[in-house]
Amino acid sequence: MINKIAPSIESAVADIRDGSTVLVGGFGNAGMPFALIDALIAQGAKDLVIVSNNAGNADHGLAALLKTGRVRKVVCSFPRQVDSWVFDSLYHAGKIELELVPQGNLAERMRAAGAGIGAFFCPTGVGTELAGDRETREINGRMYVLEYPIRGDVALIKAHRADRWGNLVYRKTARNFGPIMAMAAATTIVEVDEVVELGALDPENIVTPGIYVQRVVPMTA
Amino acid sequence: MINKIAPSIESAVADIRDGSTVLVGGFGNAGMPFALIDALIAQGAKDLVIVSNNAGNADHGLAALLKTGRVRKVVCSFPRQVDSWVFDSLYHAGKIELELVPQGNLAERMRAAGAGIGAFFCPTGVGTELAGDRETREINGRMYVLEYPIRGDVALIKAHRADRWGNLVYRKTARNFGPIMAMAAATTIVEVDEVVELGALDPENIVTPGIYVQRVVPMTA
Amino acid sequence: MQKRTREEMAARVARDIPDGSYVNLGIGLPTLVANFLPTDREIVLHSENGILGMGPAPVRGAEDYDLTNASKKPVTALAGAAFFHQADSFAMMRGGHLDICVLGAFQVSEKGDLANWHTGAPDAIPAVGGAMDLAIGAKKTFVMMEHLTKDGQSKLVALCSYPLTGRSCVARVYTDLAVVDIDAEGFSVIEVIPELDFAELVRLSGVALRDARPA
Amino acid sequence: MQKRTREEMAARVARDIPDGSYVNLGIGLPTLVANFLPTDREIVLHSENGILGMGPAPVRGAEDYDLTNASKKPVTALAGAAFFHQADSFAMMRGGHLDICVLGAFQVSEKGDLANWHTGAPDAIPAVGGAMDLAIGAKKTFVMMEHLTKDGQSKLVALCSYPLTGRSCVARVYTDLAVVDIDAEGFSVIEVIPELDFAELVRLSGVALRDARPA
Repeated sequence: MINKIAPSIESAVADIRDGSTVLVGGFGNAGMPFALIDALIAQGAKDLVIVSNNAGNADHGLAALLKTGRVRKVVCSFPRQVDSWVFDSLYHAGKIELELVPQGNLAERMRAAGAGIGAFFCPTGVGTELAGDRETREINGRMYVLEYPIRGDVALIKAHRADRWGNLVYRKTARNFGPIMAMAAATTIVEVDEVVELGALDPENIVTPGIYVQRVVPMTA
Repeated sequence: MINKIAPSIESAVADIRDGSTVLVGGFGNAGMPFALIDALIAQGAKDLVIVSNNAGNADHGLAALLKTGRVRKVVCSFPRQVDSWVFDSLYHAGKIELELVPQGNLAERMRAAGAGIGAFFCPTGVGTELAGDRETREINGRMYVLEYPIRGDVALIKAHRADRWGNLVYRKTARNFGPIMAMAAATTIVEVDEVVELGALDPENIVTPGIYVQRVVPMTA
Repeated sequence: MQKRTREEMAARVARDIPDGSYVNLGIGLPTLVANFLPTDREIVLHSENGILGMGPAPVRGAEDYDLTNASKKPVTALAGAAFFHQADSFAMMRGGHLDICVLGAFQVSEKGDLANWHTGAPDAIPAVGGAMDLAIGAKKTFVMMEHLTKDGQSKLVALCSYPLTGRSCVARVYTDLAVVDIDAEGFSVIEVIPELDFAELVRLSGVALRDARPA
Repeated sequence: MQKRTREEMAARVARDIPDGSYVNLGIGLPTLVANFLPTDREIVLHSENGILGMGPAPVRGAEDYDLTNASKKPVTALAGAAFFHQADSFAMMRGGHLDICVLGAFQVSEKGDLANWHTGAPDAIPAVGGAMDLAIGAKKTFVMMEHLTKDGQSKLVALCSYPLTGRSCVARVYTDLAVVDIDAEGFSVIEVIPELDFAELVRLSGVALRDARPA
């Protein structure tokens, strides 16, 4: 029988290893898996590479993880925010590495990892410093930059409802990076508002099929 | 006001020009836009390139269009079926060109067209004759073939329900190529079982947002 | 000389957005445009964090922090709205499906190059978000910005000195002094505010401008 | 010598599919495997036309032609099923998310090359469908085929003479005579049917085979 509901949040994150690349869902706080991040902080893995759209807000969630000093590098599109003081001070102190990636490239590169694409010619960033020294090519009169997949060892994401097969639906714009991070990571761990019976989610409306999900942690437990 | 509901099926297909590349939805008969194909036959455009998973079944739908002799070329993954006699005889008579594309490449190449990707390194078909003389590259120890987008001038697809903004939901596996063909075509024309009020489709469950749809033809009219 | 206010600039941009358009309004100044969209037009707003058919801010007390815009502020969803994930959202932008995006800018060059993401200051933390995707993705990219910096430098330039967001991507610039189209031959002024004559606009701008105002 | 029937082959394959696996059963012979999946295991079937959690054929009269499998035959959806479009469906396959796919074959080479889509006959209409995507996409690709062609040629070969479907992609072959693993050193036999001795299997196969049967 397939039962992806984790016995506890501690067990769900227990095997995350030092040096892992961890994809963390959310656009700001919407879709941020706060409980899983807290569990990762308690678990203690270090030397992490975090891939997320932002680099933490205020002192909770991703910001709290950064504050532990266990994050070596952040790959994100928009670190600088009014309340990103934790990241800002680590960055200015030279204590964290930043790889800045345009938001659409971040999304498409994770989708590519999930879909088995080896690399793709991308229209975004051509002629900008974020294209770095990457290969470029003109195709049909337009310039493109070659971009590579971003894979995660682990994805920590938040969804609204799940069943025991790991099928997921999200809530409004909190969906954001969840579905593509689930595709891109070897192990996807999801915190959900609610677990429902198998069959309760309409097969027409499932956003992330369970094949992409390894562990589900209900917040109602 | 946005109202994509076409006044008639004839008007919906009226501007399809000779020589167009037409993406036609469906996997066999599931998702096949029979009414739109009949309207295209009546409209008379010729010298067409058809992109579809199959090359027509029995004597109706895509097979009926092929029978008119107005299709110059078929781009598909699986032409040969027990009831594909129309295509078979045109092919053996040298009256139609075939470009055979693995099904996943067909899907991903249309998705790439819709998503602005210039080309992508694809794992499927490496070392086979369907890779032809395309560029190959080893990335992280794996070989890939470079594949290019497939764009349509027009897509003819079938969905289950639509609203006047062109938002679409599909029915079961009849969804198949609809959503990606809608992304890949300059003009997407959809036949639907039913038109519902704006707001009647749950925003969480819309599969094809209206931005990809130009004209909706209700079958209930 | 009465420069256009931010609201007047927003209203001027809004006037040029046709009925039925799919539009992304960038963070900052362009957000104001939403307040001035003509009520007799149905315009579908896209927000890159995953919604088409974005509505105005909710009434106080009705905020839902799972329904936010690109600035992470609560919004609403109109009838006809759709939610989608980030790869789908950026496919819409990068695939050329949006009719118009409106962006703020530090500088716009006569080739249509846009600089709006980074001042290049060595101690500044860079942040790009969806700016580079938006700049090159929409069918038309409009820029909305003050014509001059606080110390009087023109933001219309021959060549951007700030790091680029996108190359040859800006179609039109709306400033507090003028409306300027960009084509293969460079800047072409289609509108100047009253009380400002064309020669003075050229002097303030410090770049070559063609006078393309309707007679 | 009593060769394995098609049903016995299907049952043998089914035995090797673990509880909780995501599996695609190719058209033709592999379809039979579904009938022999152990009832105490929960195995999620993928069909490339856009469903995970595919169930058996519906009872007569309950056919829904919007719910079909890759062979375009009506099927059902289990509780827990999900529908998706073609790019999403093939992302699952090509992205390495399926645990196992089972395919038919014309030939399999000792390097694990697979030929199953085209005989190469000049008048044949070629058709490939999802075969090339499946062959290279799953974590493990199993082949299920008769060991010999109708005229007694071995389908295990040193080098495929038919056009390839995928290179170095087959992990294991189930035939009516044996079960054969493929690794860097070639074919390695892990099971032979009763009444057939290993030397005779080698003779029939006409290729190098290692005997890797448990003692």
